[in-house]
Amino acid sequence: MNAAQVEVLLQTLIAGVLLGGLYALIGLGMTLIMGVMKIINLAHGELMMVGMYIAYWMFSLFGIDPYVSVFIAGPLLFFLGILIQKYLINTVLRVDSILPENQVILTVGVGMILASAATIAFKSDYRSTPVKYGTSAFYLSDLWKGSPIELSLSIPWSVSFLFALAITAGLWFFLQRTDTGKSIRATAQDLDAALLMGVNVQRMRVVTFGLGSALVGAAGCLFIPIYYLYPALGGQFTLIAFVITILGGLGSNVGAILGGLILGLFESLTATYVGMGWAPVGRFVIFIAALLFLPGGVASLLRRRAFGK
Amino acid sequence: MSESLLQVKNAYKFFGGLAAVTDVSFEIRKGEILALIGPNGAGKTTVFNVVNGFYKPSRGEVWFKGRNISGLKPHKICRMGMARTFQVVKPLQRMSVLDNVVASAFLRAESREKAVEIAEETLKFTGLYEDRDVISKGLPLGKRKRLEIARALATQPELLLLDESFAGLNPAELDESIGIIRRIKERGITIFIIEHHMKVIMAISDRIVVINYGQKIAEGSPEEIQANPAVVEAYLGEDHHA
Amino acid sequence: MKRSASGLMAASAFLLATAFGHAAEPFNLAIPLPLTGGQAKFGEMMKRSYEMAAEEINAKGGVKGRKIVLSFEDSQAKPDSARAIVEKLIDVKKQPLIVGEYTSACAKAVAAVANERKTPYLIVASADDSITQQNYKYVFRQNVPNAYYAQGLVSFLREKVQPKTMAILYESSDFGTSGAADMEKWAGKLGCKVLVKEKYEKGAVDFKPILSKVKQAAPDVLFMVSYVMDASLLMKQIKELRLDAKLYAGGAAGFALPEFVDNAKDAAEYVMTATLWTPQVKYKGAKEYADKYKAKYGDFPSYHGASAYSALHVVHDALSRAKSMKSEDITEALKKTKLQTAYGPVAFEDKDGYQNQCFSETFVLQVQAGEHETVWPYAYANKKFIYPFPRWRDRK
Amino acid sequence: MKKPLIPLAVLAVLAVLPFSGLSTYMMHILILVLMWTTIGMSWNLLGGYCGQVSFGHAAYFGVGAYTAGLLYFKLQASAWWGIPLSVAVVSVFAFVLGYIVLKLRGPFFALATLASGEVLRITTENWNGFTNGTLGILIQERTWVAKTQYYYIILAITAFTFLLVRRLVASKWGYYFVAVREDQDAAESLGIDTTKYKTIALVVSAALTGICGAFYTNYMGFIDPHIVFALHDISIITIMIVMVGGVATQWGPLVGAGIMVLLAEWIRSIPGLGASHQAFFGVLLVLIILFLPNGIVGDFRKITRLFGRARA
Repeated sequence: MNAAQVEVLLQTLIAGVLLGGLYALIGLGMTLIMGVMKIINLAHGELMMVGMYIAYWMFSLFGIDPYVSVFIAGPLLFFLGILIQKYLINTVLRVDSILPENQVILTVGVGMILASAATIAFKSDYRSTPVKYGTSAFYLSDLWKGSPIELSLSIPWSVSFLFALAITAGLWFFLQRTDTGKSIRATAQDLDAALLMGVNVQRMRVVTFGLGSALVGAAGCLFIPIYYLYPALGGQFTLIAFVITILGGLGSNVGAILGGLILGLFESLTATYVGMGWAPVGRFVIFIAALLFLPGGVASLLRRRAFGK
Repeated sequence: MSESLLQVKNAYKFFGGLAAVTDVSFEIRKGEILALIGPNGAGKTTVFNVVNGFYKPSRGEVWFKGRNISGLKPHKICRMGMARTFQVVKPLQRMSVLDNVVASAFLRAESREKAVEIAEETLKFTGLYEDRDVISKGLPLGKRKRLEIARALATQPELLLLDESFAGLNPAELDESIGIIRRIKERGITIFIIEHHMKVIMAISDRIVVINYGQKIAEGSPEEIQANPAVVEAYLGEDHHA
Repeated sequence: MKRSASGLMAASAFLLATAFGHAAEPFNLAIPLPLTGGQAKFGEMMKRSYEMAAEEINAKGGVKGRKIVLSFEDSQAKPDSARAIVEKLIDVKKQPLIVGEYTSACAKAVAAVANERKTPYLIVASADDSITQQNYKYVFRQNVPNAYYAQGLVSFLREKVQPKTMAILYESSDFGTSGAADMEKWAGKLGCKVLVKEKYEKGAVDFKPILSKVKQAAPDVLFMVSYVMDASLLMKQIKELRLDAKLYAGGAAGFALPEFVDNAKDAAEYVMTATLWTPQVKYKGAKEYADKYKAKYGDFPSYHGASAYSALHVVHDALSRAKSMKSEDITEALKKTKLQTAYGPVAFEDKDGYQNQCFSETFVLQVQAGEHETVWPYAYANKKFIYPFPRWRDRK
Repeated sequence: MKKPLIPLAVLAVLAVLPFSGLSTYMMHILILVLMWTTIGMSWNLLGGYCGQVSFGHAAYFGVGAYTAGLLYFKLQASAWWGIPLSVAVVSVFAFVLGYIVLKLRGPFFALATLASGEVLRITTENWNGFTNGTLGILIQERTWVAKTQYYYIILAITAFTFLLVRRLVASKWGYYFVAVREDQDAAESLGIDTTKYKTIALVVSAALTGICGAFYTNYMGFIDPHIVFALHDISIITIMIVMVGGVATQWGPLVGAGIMVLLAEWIRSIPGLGASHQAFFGVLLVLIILFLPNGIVGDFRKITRLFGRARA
């Protein structure tokens, strides 16, 4: 391996890790919702789009940095999620129907409404927040003049990555240490037991959906400095979120982080060494492989090891 | 002593690293009613699942009609002549009572007509014929439990596994169900039953196997079991914890 | 003074037309377009342009005294919806000609129906080469086919850059695939070696892995066929990686839209792109159209809009010359079109295996100081091209 | 086999429709309705009766469509041969895929099927040498200009599917499918080989969907990976058709397809609605699911009751 090849490999790994961190945050909301409620939310990407629009308008109208908007979009999406869960999804879950999946179609409908509401309100223009630091990066050659290779580390990507880690840590703390968090975990693990323990399951579901929405809204804010925005953008991120959820293990936020990182690295390595056109194939192949061979996701591996001790 | 229909030989079942069933052995003889009892969480249903093929034993073997069936799928075992009911009743909710039983009668029927015939006969036998057109979701618990038995019977088994078919029944229903079990036995069908209801157990079973913490602690006739100190201890222990 | 005079004339023409009463029954023209979904951006731009053209035509008295009344049908970029719309227009609305659509997939569906039903169909901005290679008698295309998009760019490469090596990145769509294939052929003719040729799924988040591979290959030219936001992401990440090539070139589409510069900002500087039309091009009416559009909607339109705008003028011209409002006569009139439009001279030829295809000049734009400037061919250039340009680390 | 009169009557009405002077536009819409009805009915067999909710029927539709397309493109044969051939190709394909995904249950099965559709789309896009990649396949000349022939072909396919599903559902297989849907463990312990019957349901369902794909190629004359392997426009629309019409009902898919195609087309062409027709349609969808969770046919009693009350 010569220096140039090392450079390509290292740069690919850096890209994979950063991408993985962002993917993880998208997956985090999904894994929470799927873990607690066992429902498939196909409006996930659309919720992210709403979060991105909030960040976009905050930036364009008031010059508020998208990273600050995390604290604006998060709460707003929380309330949107609560409304959706309380007045739509719960209503459908309550009725007895042959297939429980009509709930999924409901979320498709919600997604359609959100996307076309955005089209009506904001036109289908492509938008982005041209922040000053948009393309700034640290360069290895700036730090070490004689470096034989050149590596770059994007500043907004790194900041988004750190934010993603911080949000995950916050969520972990919330789920482990607070009463509401514990109730949510109980609901996720065993619905009947949670009911017996006197957990208000209905309320936990509403809170969970709100929380999941807030997380993906926050992910939207972290994405917009490095990506872009238009009304129909949701779909592809919903799919990515699924992959991460399954890869990481339903309901596990550590799993979501690992799942995101694995996916990010996998996609980057495929792009460099196989071909970028094949990266999405790889994405779904590991998805199906995880479903089949690792039903509990990466999280189950962790748990097994913990058990072994 | 009549010949043996089913043998469980040193069966183990592990989940993760935990043993749910440890070194359990017993046999069921043709024509008898064998009861499996034990405190909550003792591993009774796991034993059932090992016997009927939902779980492959981690170690040990299960023999049915002279053949090693460990690792066979439940539907194959059922075809060999073993049927079961579930503790949590699982009727085909949105089907009528008759259709429920027809679905399982198809196992031994070539045509639909034959299946319906078997099903109707079974419904009469279990006293559900009047309710044949009711959607099973709407049945009261007692009848749903009986529907479970009817479905299992319609597969024309030699060995019938009943998982708590008496739980939650009122006294009248209880008597009716005991009657049905006796009549099943009269038909020459061997019965393996999990039950909590001591009165029922003592009334109907020929022999009893007791397990606790996944291990067999006693085996014998109802009288022997009642007198066994280990059994009393196990049940008392449960009371203490409850 | 002049403006008000022409306005007066237009108004009187309109009055005349209405005064002679019965002729004023409007000419209804419904246009299929993607107005929702991922392609809606282009549908919208074209819709606005059609509307602007209709306004002008009506102000001058419409078609044979009849006002053109436009309506738009959303095909959602779905071929079966596009077909449904066109079946309706032909069969129910008895519309004698079809204009519109954007994606090649939809244009193919519409073209097949139109030709079967002997109804002329004017394609405005669908690039796939094969559409006008089917011996369709009734299908006309105003934009050049994909194979010609980069003609102007190739002549620039030949005369000014003479690259030895090239890398090609393209999106996985029919447009991207055939654009990349055509450029590969051109590169062979230029004696230029293609070191990397890779496609990507539209909407990708991270191009850095593939870009670092390109960086390692160090090609003279990096040619990219992308939609607008992929284009700006690509350039942003190229800047971030300090991937230095002698030339960054886009194959029309995304790179030619003003949004590309708006979003990529300084990373877009010096990037060149092929295009079918530019706001500065010295065609009569081009600047007026571009300025009017910008005044109304805030940004310059790309060639998609200009083509749509001019297409309606072509339709107007053909309808005015047609012996009747019957499809056959309109087809005949379209076939004889010789019109100077804001999009350039329009005439439909049978040439090089294409039928009813309009061949026009293509251009090269370069982003200079945050604006798209026409730099090639010389005859149309409004700014001199900047080449070579500074490496990333030497830029501010 | 009760009341075979109704299906015959419906068939008769559908058969004479082309003689009622319908515009080719309406014929096109009707052809789409019938095609979607067929896809819906075949999905219903797997999803509605057998309870395996597939989010990837685009995979089978696309493989069918490409079977026909590649026959024409690679072998210069008539794409119509794709209809019989797609049955074989799609069956084999579904059998293999089923082996992989049918081990999964509930949402996991749903997600695996969803992914399988996407994998096929991207593979088709990338496999240029075989599939012509993103350029798709264009059939130069469609067999007929008029709609009538296409209409009767798809009507025959629909009638065949209707009959087949009806027969299957009333047979032992039908009982077994429903048993699997209601409880796989119970079904297994009653002697039902659940894997086998799930595979049967999947293969039959996939093959019927594949026929529709082959028909689509012939009828539309152009396919590309984005169109025939579309997640939203094929897989999800299929589910919506059945859910809106009525899961596990005979007539649900027809009613659902009628609504999803006709009503969507009607809403889309309301003048002045512009781009908001999608929002409008989304709201409608949400309302149907909220108030008629078992679909229009499934909750028909509820509808009549509502209207009855209004009258009283």
